[in-house]
Amino acid sequence: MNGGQDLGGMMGFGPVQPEPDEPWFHADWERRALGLTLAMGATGQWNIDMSRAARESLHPAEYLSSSYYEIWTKGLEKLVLQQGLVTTDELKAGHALTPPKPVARVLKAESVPAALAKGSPAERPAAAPARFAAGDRVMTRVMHPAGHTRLPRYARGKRGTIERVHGAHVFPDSAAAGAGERPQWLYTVRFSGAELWGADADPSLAVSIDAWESYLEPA
Amino acid sequence: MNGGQDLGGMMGFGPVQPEPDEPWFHADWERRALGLTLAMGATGQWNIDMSRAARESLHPAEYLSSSYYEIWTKGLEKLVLQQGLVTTDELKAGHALTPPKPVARVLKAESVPAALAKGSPAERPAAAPARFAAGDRVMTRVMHPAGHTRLPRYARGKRGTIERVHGAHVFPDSAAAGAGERPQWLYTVRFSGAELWGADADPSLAVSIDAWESYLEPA
Amino acid sequence: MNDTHHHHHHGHAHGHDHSELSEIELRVRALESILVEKGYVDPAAVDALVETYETKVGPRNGAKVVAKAWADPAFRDRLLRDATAAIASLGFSGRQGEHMVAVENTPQEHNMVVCTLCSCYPWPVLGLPPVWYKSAPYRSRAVIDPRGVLAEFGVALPAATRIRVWDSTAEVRYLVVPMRPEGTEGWSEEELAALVTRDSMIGVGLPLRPGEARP
Amino acid sequence: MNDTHHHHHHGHAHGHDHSELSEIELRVRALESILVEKGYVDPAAVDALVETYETKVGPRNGAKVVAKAWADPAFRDRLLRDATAAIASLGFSGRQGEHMVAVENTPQEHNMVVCTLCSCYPWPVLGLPPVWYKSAPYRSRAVIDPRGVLAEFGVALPAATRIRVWDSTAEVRYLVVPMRPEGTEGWSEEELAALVTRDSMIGVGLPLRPGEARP
Repeated sequence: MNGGQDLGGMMGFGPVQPEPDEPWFHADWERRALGLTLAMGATGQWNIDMSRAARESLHPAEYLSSSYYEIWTKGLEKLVLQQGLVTTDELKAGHALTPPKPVARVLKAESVPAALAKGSPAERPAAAPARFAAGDRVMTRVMHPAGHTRLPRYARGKRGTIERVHGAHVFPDSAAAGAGERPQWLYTVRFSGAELWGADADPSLAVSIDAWESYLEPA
Repeated sequence: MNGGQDLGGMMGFGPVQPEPDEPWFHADWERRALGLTLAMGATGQWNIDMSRAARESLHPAEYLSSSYYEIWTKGLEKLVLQQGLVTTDELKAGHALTPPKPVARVLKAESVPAALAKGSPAERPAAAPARFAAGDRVMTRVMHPAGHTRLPRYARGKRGTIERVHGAHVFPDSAAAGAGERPQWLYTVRFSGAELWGADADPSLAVSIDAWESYLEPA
Repeated sequence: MNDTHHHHHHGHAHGHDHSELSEIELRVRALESILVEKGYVDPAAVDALVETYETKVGPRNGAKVVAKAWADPAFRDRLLRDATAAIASLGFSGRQGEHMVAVENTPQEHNMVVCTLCSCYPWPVLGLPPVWYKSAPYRSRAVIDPRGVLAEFGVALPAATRIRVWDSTAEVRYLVVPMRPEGTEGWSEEELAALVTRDSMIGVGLPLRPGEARP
Repeated sequence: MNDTHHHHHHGHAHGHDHSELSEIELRVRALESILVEKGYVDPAAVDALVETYETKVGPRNGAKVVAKAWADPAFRDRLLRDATAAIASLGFSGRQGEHMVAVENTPQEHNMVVCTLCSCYPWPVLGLPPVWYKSAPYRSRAVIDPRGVLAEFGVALPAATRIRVWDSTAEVRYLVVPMRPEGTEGWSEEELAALVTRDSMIGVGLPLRPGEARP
């Protein structure tokens, strides 16, 4: 969706402001927000694409005025509500008021190192040969789906060159909708700055995105 | 600029919510915000394009979380500060602390009807014949200027058809920067929904924008 | 910022809580004090401007234009050819209506007006725009999902009807001339004007039908 | 919402005022209470997750990878060919680093990594991302104005150097291998690693030079 998350090329946010000390966390609630988000992810009730879709569905004004751990927290609230794991009354009360729903897994402390080491690889066996090879010229689709997608607005309807072929990866547009992983070949596609931003672009600039096969057409 | 104002095609704002009673104003401060904005516009210290540029330069989170009269108020504050008519100390104090700067005009109550009736026509004598005629196919430029423009992001790099020729109008990209009116021919350009939004667009949809000549190339 | 729990309502002044209204009230008051003290603004002019748009200008102006176009084919032709002059001939002109274009709905094509970039609106014929016209939901969706927007206004057009959206990106202002309702043969302009809603002149509504109460 | 007069600072937790911090603190606390009471979450697992990223994972991992690539041409080749395996051979792997790609700076091309759509970042080699990496100014501008962004980090590249920005739109994570500083011939991997800053592995900084104090 063309939500508040799709920031590439937007203006008006001011300078990048690195913090002098750059603490990992600025308050204890940020620690808990991180840990809860990862621990709930481990229950298997949703995938990473559903998590991103939940965050992106925040009202853009709220998305853009929230820190990232706030966005994670608000996204996590949406997910537990959507999945029926928690009720709005419970969020208001701050306590469980209804029996739990069964979940696939509960991450235990002793399993944390193994779970993090394993990660969640997105590569899957390919069902068909790759349509494109490195060096091929492609055109990204013009598309504005209401659901989740990983093709940013700035890179739609643009001509680029396939630079890397990564294998077949879980297709987020499908996985976020709960419609299955439907893996597709994933490519790094390189664009010139002028193609993306016009004649006034920095002439020394090239930008790449990672794009699933259905985002691309031969050009 | 690609600021918070460029809303065409964005998602996540929820349904349109007409008010049952639709009052012209919701509080007296809205009345004053309207009147002050119009009265200060009459001083001639800036043009309408500078006003729009000031509003668009609000941080996008602020733009998107403000009501329209709030946006006008915050834009007016920016303009009076930029023009040196008011100081930040004065805004904080809520009172004049420095002598006024001369302004070209001060609108008097008795002149209001005539000023509103006159308006501010944007048409100017044309310096050259129009490059395009109704029916011509054109392509909008891919451009992402840091300054003010009236070519929305959703209509950049798109093929359309000239439908109306409006005459030469003040060029906002220039006027907003204080670089003069530099009038250009203005056209209504019509696009198919599919051209703007892709194959999944409403097949019955056509959208037009009003585009200045330098936004367009022959297609 | 807005972190009220599950309070996702933005962009409407009436959705703001009291403390925020006070904040903006103070800000506007401060601004007016300074501008008046410095002599840039005549407070009586502010009063006169507000009074004009609160009491003298409104969509009844546009309704007269539309009703005349329905009743008078020669006026309709002039309106579609040169709307600024035709509308001025009825006494409506000036600020935010300097360059008018009238677009006529037909069974084949429905017109809808938006300003995605700000809040451009034909003030002399419609008055000040309503909050929703200036707000993000309408501005964002009118150009990509007009049928979805129309549905929220209770309007369902035939699938075969083309939808034409006019994004007011310049100083040209658009007035939709809706289709004259059936059963109004021989009506006077005054009677016809009573059927012309503001929404129908933006293109998000249809005119009232004979006997239909003004909502 | 944020109506503090002239307070335009957004998106940083530390830019929020106390009442808002309290609001989000309450929200997170409520969420944790519910999730623990319902048995979905083991609070000790939350502790272990936080402790991992606060104390065990960080950019020193990535610095070891880069230093080894500088010191060991065979490792460099493996790293550029199959970064996931090469990095795993040093013991760094797992969540948010499942599919690694290493991109090498040269005098002709400088690499810079961003995630415009969220906050994708190679956790096993760099740890958690800094606030600025996840914030709107960096995410919006890295792809359109990278030289402007680099200037804010104090980096000025020659005009002839091409800038290559990698937008992490999938589960592939990018690690920049900066150019080895001059004057480091014969240095050990440990000595070299001390020159490798986190920013240089994102592409918004350069490695330290010999004798340059870590900032």
